[in-house]
Amino acid sequence: MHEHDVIVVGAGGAGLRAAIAAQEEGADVAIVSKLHPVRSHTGAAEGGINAALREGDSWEQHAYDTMKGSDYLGDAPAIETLCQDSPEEVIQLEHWGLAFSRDDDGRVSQRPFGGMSFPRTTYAGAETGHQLLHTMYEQLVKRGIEVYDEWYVTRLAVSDEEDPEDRTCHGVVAYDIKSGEISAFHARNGVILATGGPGQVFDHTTNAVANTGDGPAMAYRAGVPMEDMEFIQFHPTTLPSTGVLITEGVRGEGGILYNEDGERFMFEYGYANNDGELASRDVVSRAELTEVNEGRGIEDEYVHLDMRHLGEERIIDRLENIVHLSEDFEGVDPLEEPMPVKPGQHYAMGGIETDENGETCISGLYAAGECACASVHGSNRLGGNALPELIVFGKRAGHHAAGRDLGEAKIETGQRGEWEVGEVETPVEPGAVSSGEDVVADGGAAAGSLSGEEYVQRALDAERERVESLLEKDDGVQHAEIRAEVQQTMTQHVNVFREKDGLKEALRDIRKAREKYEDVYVADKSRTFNTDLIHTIETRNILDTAEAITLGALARDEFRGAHWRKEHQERKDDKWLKHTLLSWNDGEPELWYRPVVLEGENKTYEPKVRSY
Amino acid sequence: MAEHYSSFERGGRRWLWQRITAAFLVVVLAFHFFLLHFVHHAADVTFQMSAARMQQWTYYSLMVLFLITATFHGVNGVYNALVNQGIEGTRKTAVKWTLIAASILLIVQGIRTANEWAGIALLPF
Amino acid sequence: MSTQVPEQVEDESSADTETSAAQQARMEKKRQKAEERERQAEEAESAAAGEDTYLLKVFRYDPEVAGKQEPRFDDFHVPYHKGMTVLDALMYARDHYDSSLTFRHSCRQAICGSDALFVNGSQRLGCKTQLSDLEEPVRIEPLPHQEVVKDLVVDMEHFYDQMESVEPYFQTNDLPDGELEEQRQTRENREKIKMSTRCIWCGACMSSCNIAAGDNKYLGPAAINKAYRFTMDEREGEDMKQHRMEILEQEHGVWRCQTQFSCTEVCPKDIPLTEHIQELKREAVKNNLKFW
Amino acid sequence: MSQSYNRGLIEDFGRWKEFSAGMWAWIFHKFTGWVLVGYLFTHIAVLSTALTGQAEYTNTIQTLESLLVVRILEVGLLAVAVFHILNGLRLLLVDLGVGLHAQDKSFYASLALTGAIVVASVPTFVAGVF
Ligand SMILES: Cc1cc2nc3c(=O)[nH]c(=O)nc-3n(C[C@H](O)[C@H](O)[C@H](O)COP(=O)(O)OP(=O)(O)OC[C@H]3O[C@@H](n4cnc5c(N)ncnc54)[C@H](O)[C@@H]3O)c2cc1C
Ligand code: HEM
Ligand code: SF4
Ligand code: F3S
Ligand code: FES
Repeated sequence: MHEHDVIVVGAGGAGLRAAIAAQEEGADVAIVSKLHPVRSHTGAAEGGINAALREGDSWEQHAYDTMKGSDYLGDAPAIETLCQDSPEEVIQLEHWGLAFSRDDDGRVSQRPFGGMSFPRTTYAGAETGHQLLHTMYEQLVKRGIEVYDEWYVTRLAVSDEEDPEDRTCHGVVAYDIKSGEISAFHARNGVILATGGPGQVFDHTTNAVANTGDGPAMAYRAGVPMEDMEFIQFHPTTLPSTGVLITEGVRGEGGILYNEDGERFMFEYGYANNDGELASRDVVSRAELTEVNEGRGIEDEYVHLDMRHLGEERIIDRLENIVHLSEDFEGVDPLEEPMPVKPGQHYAMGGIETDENGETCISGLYAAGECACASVHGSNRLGGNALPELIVFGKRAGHHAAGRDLGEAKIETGQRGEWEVGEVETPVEPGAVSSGEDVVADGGAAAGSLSGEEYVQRALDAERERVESLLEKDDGVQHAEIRAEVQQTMTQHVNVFREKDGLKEALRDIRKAREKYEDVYVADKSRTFNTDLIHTIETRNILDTAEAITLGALARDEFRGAHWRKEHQERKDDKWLKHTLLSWNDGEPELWYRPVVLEGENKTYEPKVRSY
Repeated sequence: MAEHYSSFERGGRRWLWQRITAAFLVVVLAFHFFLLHFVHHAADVTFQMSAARMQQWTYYSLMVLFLITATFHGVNGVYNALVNQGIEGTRKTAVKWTLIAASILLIVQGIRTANEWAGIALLPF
Repeated sequence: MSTQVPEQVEDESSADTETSAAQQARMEKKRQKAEERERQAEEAESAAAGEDTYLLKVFRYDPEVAGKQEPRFDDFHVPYHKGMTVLDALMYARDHYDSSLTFRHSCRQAICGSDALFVNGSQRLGCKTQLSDLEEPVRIEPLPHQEVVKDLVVDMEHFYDQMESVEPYFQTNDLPDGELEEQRQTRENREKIKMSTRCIWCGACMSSCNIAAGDNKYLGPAAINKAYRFTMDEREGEDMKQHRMEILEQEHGVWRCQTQFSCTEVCPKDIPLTEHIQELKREAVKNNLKFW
Repeated sequence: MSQSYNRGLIEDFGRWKEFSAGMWAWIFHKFTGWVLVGYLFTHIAVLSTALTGQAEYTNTIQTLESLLVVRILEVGLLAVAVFHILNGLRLLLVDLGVGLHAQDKSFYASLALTGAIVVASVPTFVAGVF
């Protein structure tokens, strides 16, 4: 059994920052990650990182913009923490050597970004995330922090009290991908989940193949609620075959969207008054899908983004990397032909419920980064706000887990404080198909009475059994089939457009997929680098995450931020200024709500119409 | 972690000398080839002609320098190539000293020959 | 824009009903076309070597599986679609024909650096290589010069060790005093190190370099480039630069490079590796001249 | 535990068809360099016959020069030397950071030029041996 004070699961921006912080605080920390740190998807972020650094800007303004962008579903304490801490964190990154783009006076450059009232997006060319990830990994090397890379965390070792709020997390169980060995990691102080986004729930996403929602699913099954899962951001211009993102910059420079008939549909069909291609992400995404659904898409799949009229010179000057992206990933030379684009899943606003210190309702269990939901993004994330979230909350979680006192959190977690029971009518039973397997505890008299190591050992035994049984089976269904079915139904019904019947259909499909999963088997029996096994376990996490997203989407009968409902075309502040939460409840998902915290440090945010 | 293979010997000096000798050799080798294959045909070479050239001190010193640089350049090149191939430890030391010995022999032998032509009896062997 | 624009939504739904007749005819046509396409796809799949499939020859090895202990090549016929990359093809083969086919991949957009492979004789990222640019059959092997763990997965430990041996982290003694004050860096200097910061640790360059293959101690192009990134960063200061040069000047540092250029040719991020290495050699010579 | 498979070097050199320009240049330069060192040693050995006596020297040289093989070998030597010189110049430029982007072209140019020079000088070299 490996033993450390703090175990960080995941080595993206959030995980790395958390580990550094925990070490700063004197803890013996280790990172366990299924990918080598520099392979994490944080590297894909291009745009930049928001922080109020300059004269004329202030954290208050940043907080105001973020709250407005969230469509008043973000929690003020979390948003204010983000905006107060990000300047210091961005400067810290600079001091660690991050190669930010520079102004003439040698200071870091900042540029304007959608939804921001001040140009406060600090960036490093079109590769901010890459630079951030590598800079932080360099600091890890410098500090000699231990990394178990290519170790896949499969289960949390959590005690088994009746109420999740009474439970404690003692460690994790992980599978060494290279050797096939299953080991336990005992965490004396705490476990921090930083597993990133769940993009693979959809079949078309800008997220990496490794982004399978492992963290939220594991925490969910251990008793932590998933929060606001229905809020998924879609990006309107991604390449159809890979999901590679084509920046808004193309439309900003004057790129035009055409349908199959060569119509400039943004205007012809009046999708966005006079904004045309420059309308916001969600509006353009919906317009594109409407075109496709009404038969005006190309190959029934995508539309064209044309920039040829800008002229080669201007394109090469301003958008050169787009030319390469399109050629390399889609085989289309945008100087010769229009680029095919369609909306793709991009970011999950929801996730593991945490407070502004990164702690969940289970003591000793933390989450930070895209997998977490301290609720800074509410129903819609503004560009450039995810990267600061990683470092601000990663750091706080790291400090807190290592024992620093960050003061009482203002945000409640778990079923404590103010909350209400929710209800949603589902066509099929959601949750576990067979009871038993997914239950955290045996319950009974022994509840909560084992030592930390014993809980970890128990989780280890359970995991060994699960893996053995997966490998023993000789036939049945393969994960690829189940995964594809879930991804397709999600993309069809829980995408940009959501309507009641479709969402129900998705729940039915997910249920069917869950039943199939009972029969899943792993064809590859090798212990060495068995990705077949890993993907099979991931698929289970995809199922739980997909279901949570769909349940939230079905429950929320309003149109807020990224969540569009056909039958409900307005934001309903009187009813819905609250977070959707789902508790696994040992296999029987329970829906409940908690009011949004709009009281900030010095002021209360009043919901306004979100218009730019 | 941050540990790197250290070495007492830095390659930079030999690297630079390899380039300097190369630059020198370009000129001299071209001259040498030209002189002995095009101006005079190798087939017509006789002791007297060689001797006549060697008796000019400029030619003599150029040739000695040519010999030394070429030997350094060639032998150092061979050594580098072997190190690149990954020889290490005792084998590397052995190769190094063998090469050095061979070079000295070659240079001594070369100078003796040149002296013979030039009629110099400087060296006592 | 606003998220709540009722009029516009009405537009959308009215468009829905108004054009329904034409719409339906159109959708019908689409459906037919789609069916046609589907049929074609199926045909393509069954006709193993049909025109629209690509033949992949993939290296297979598994130390534990009886039939794979002796390395072999497996053939996969993968239906082609426009824009398909080598990685897409591998994923297709894995998901449809053999789930034990093993390779690393994650981002699908040339940023995670996990899928450097040896494709038709050169080191490339699977996700950044269009099938249509390759000759058939497409031969896919694990990176040369590295030990194979399984199928296309190689052991990257040595590469990581080399990368981490050059003190790959920013070090400086004089940070600005003010808490919220950044260090200054000129645009020119940032421009100078820009390309070197783009490395994604894919290992393609190391694998392509003959010298690195023969001399396990050679730092290799990627690690040297990493060191270049810091050596040339003016924010670190002169003392640090000296220190970095010492690391680079060791026998197995920059001097081992024989300017073969393979590294530069294969680098998927277009980093001018040879140029950086050569610049460091000259820098080292300049440095040493002082002591002569 | 997992083990791994080491493919060794043989497989690498079996891939010669896939070598790039820079690699060929390196191989040729290495080869020509070694030939030149080899020649340097033999050359001095031959010349040292002068130490035994004038006649021996003249005699050795002229006998050698009357053999066709030696003449052909000399052409070979010229080719080797010329290529080594030209590519050596290319390498010197590369070391100075000049024209890195045309490194493959300059390699092909060295090859072509070597060929041309060698062909042009064949008459001079074989003159008189027939
Ligand atoms: C194309 C793209 C562009 C973006 N651009 C921007 C931008 O410009 N500005 C901005 O602010 N945001 C941007 N974002 C969003 C932002 O990049 C992400 O939200 C953020 O990087 C997520 O970081 P993370 O640390 O939470 O997770 P990741 O970087 O995804 O890291 C997850 C880590 O968890 C590990 N892991 C996962 N599951 C397990 C498991 N079961 N066991 C062990 N380890 C596990 C993985 O190995 C990985 O190391 C962008 C996102 C995308 C996809
Ligand atoms: C005439 C002009 C010459 C030039 C311009 C020249 C240039 C060079 C250069 C630049 C190198 C270094 C290659 C590297 O380190 O990457 C080299 C290597 C070498 N040279 Fe020369 N050289 C010349 C003549 C000679 C001669 C006359 C000899 C024979 C004695 C010779 C033998 C070698 C050898 C053996 C190597 C090492 C090859 C290897 O890497 O294995 N060179 N030459
Ligand atoms: S330098 Fe280029 S080829 Fe080498 S590891 Fe970095 S990105 Fe890959
Ligand atoms: S291939 Fe190797 S020899 Fe030098 S130029 Fe690149 S490191
Ligand atoms: S999959 Fe990430 S680099 Fe290719």
